[in-house]
Amino acid sequence: MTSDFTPNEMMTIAASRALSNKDVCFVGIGAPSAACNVARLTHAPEITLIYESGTIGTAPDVLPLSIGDGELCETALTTVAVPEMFRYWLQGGRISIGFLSAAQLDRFGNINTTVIGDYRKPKVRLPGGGGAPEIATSCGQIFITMKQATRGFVEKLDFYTSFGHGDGGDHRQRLGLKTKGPTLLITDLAVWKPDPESKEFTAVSMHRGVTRDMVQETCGWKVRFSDRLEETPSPTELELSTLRDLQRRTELANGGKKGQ
Amino acid sequence: MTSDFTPNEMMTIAASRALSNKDVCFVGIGAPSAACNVARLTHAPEITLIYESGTIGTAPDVLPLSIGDGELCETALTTVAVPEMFRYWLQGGRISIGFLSAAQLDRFGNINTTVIGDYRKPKVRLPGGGGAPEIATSCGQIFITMKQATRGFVEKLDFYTSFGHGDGGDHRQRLGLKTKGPTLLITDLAVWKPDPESKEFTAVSMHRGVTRDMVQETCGWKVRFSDRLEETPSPTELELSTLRDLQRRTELANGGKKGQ
Amino acid sequence: MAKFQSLPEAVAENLHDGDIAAFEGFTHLIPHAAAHEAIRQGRKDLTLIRMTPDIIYDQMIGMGMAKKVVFSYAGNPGVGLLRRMRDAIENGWPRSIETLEHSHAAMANAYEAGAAGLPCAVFRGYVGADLPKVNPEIRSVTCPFTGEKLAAVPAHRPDVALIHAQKASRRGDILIEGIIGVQKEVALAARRVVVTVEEIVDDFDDLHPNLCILPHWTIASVAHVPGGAHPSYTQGYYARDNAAYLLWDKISADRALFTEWMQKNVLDAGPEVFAARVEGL
Amino acid sequence: MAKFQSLPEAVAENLHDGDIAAFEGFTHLIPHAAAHEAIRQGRKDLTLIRMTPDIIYDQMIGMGMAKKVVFSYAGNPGVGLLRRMRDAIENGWPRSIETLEHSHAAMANAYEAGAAGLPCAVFRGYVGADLPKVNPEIRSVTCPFTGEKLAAVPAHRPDVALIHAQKASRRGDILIEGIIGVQKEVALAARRVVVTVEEIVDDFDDLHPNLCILPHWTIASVAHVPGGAHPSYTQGYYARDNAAYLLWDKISADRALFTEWMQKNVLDAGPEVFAARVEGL
Repeated sequence: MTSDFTPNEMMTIAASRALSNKDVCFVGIGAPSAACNVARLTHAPEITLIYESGTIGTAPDVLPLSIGDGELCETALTTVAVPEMFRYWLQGGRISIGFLSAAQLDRFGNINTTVIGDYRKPKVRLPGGGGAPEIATSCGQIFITMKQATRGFVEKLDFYTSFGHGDGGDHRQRLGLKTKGPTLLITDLAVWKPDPESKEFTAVSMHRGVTRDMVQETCGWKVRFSDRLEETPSPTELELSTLRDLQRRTELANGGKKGQ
Repeated sequence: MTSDFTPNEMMTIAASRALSNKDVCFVGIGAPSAACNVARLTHAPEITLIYESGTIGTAPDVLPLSIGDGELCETALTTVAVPEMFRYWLQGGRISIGFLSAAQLDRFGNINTTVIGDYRKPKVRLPGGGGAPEIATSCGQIFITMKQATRGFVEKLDFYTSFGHGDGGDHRQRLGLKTKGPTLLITDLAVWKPDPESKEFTAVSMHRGVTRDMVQETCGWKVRFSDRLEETPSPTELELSTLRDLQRRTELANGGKKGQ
Repeated sequence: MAKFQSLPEAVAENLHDGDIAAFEGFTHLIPHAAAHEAIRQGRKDLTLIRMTPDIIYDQMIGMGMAKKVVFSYAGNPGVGLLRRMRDAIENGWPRSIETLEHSHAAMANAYEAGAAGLPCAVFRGYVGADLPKVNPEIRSVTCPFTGEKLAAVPAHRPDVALIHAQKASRRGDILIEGIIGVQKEVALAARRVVVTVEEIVDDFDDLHPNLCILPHWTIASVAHVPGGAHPSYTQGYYARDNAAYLLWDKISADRALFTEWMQKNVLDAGPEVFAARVEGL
Repeated sequence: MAKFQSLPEAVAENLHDGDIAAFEGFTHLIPHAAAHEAIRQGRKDLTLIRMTPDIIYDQMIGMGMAKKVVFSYAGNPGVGLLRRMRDAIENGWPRSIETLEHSHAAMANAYEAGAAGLPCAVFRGYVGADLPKVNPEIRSVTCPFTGEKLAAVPAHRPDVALIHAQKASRRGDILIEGIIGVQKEVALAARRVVVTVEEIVDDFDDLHPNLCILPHWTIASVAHVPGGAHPSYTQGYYARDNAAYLLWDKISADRALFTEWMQKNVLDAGPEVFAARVEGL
């Protein structure tokens, strides 16, 4: 254990721990990419990482800045066309874990990355869903990583970009979905899991130094805490050094010559 | 012109003449393959030959014995998966000419290669359609090569494996088809084209030495002859030597070492 | 997660009586060794899917292993008819078989839909053809934008796919080159995949990024069987044994000759004979 | 039948006012030079299709060329939002644009269906999502075997596709390597295809048989524009200019700065500037 880490580092490392050698992950840019690669470089060397650009089984030495960086293709087992990626690999049910993030998230793991305000007269036009609508329903399970803030953790979404547990309970099953949906939410403050029945996200562990008030103040709905609320194990030296080395290599690669 | 050629050679060479540099041909084994390659080696060096095994732009030095011979792949511009072949290239409308042959053919160019007798209690179970049902409807036009015999040139098919002009007239348009269907029938005795209105095959030229009686005796329906019935120009020295060289190379390749 | 096994182990573990099985390979890479192993193990009541049933299904049907055959072209490519399959259909010898017949386009699309996890394939097909009258699994959907009626067939989802390929890496990743046919699709459509390979190499690190590769976690079993496609061929290793295809036309024409040939060349042989069969090809 | 032309000629001949156009490339091989030429030629009322509108559509929208944008992810990849596209949507500057929004899966399937000559694409998508409520082109078909309701979207059939690739042969065949995205599909879905390439080589005779190649008879025009993907990248030639993507966030944040930058770097430039831009990358 080490005493010196940031909430962001804790979030990334907590996410990496949830991954195993047998997982096939659909990786997004940012925290998911860092988490997956930390897992690959520590306890899960056999994990399969897939980016939606078509790169299967990548092992990037530095974190990509886009989902289609050359590094991903160069280190991949194979690179397929994007229609094949979405048809055979995602829709085909071959991805065990998909990572998603959100502009707005509700207590049931539903996600909005499309628009703030009315769709036709938006206050803020966000990038949109990209791969998320089908990642949310086709992957075996969904992990969400996101920094807590009341702006993002909302009582009600402005737009359902991708479906989590809907209104909770058996809503997924009622829509014919056979995948598990969001099973893990990892923030800069806590680790959350859905209640087995209601599917409402419940804080199951808080990171070191975090209080219940801090979790509640950054969340727009009334937080449920687990009866057996734990402290998230802090990053180990290995986890932290692996993450930091990865980030340093990434910075060096990007600074080393113009723009790469 | 040369005086010494077989009916089969005339059939193949007459078919080759109907092809041009700008054609993209879906080639079958046997006479179509020989015709397409004679065209490529004489007047149409830029013709594109496609075999349903996925080989695009092949230029085989010897005639393949199957549609998936290694020679086709080795000389192709590119080789694609079979689902892509049927989806992007055939169904995508990129083939100008498809070659078909038949066990039974009727006057409207409908084809049976499935069964003689009842489908459920067949007298003879033939190989079936393979690519033909969709070749018949997706290619810009269809050329049919076939030796004449009353057993094959029938009044009524036992089974419609692939659709030609149906009952004739505008039957194709009524089914929503936008392609031309059979536009040419080349036999060992004659060249036939569909009547512009009725779509019934009409003999437009007979090969040298062939009589109307010979054409009628080998055909199970009452033959219509064009008012301007011509003699098919006999093979030129170049055409004949090209075909024979191709066949000699093919025999050598197959005899040269065991089974190749 | 690919296991490296002997072919008898791989087939015993993955192919069971009553399975829906697809032995694929489009002219190229036909898994003859795997089919012969299945014959030796005496599997029965199989539903056999394959675009071109070819010699391997003629043999399996002739040995009475098939309950049903799903196919699109039942010929001996470049030679003629499949005589054992015809004998089963026309005379019920050695048993009657059910057939479900498609076009190539339908079969290719059905594999594609299986790989894509869809319940059915949608394509423009069978217009004016009689097959929809005799195959109840050919139906249609209507395009909700244009109103065009399109053909629909159920996705192929075999219990097991058996294919032959050029190379496996030591991790069990599979490389398929040349005429790749429907190999990727049938593998991704199947619940279990058995692959025989010509060669096992350390890794695929220096390959072009866009080749046809099946990752090890899509494969159940890999068996090293050099020559395992004979008399079909493996691009880069050996050529098609056209003489064997011609010979099959004679062997398969006679029940007694067929039975004798199968005893000698399949039942009394093993996967190791294939390497010798491709010498000089 | 591919014509070799200068980029101004190729764009003038193939891209017209009011066209449905798709400039594609998934992070890799984005046809920046072709987009800049279209901007210089002042095309207008375009319907622009693209999975990730990216800098090129931000520029074209900011220059008032787009009537409608069909897309699935309107972000500056790895950086943030597309500020010119937002300004058009939120404030109608310099003109209001219509948007038709899909998911990536829908867009990829729509290109695939276009290449396959189908009127629509069928896939499992949009379950529980709100997009079908705001996009009337998201409909459904019912599987005639299982009863499952599947999503359907119209096939993309652009009037013209503009893509960038590594190599053309002297015949005009096109080689695309690495992250091939939807390049093949958009080319085969379009009525006309314009390709900019890094290099022209004699032939493709020594290539692996299974690479991503578009035959010359599928291509309308080929233009030799080294560096033509910058600040996107071309695998094997130059790396992605991430600094330029970051810089765009600043340039596009301000209408005046944007206008000035476009004048200097696009309107007053030509395709020949791209080669210098990728030096050292």
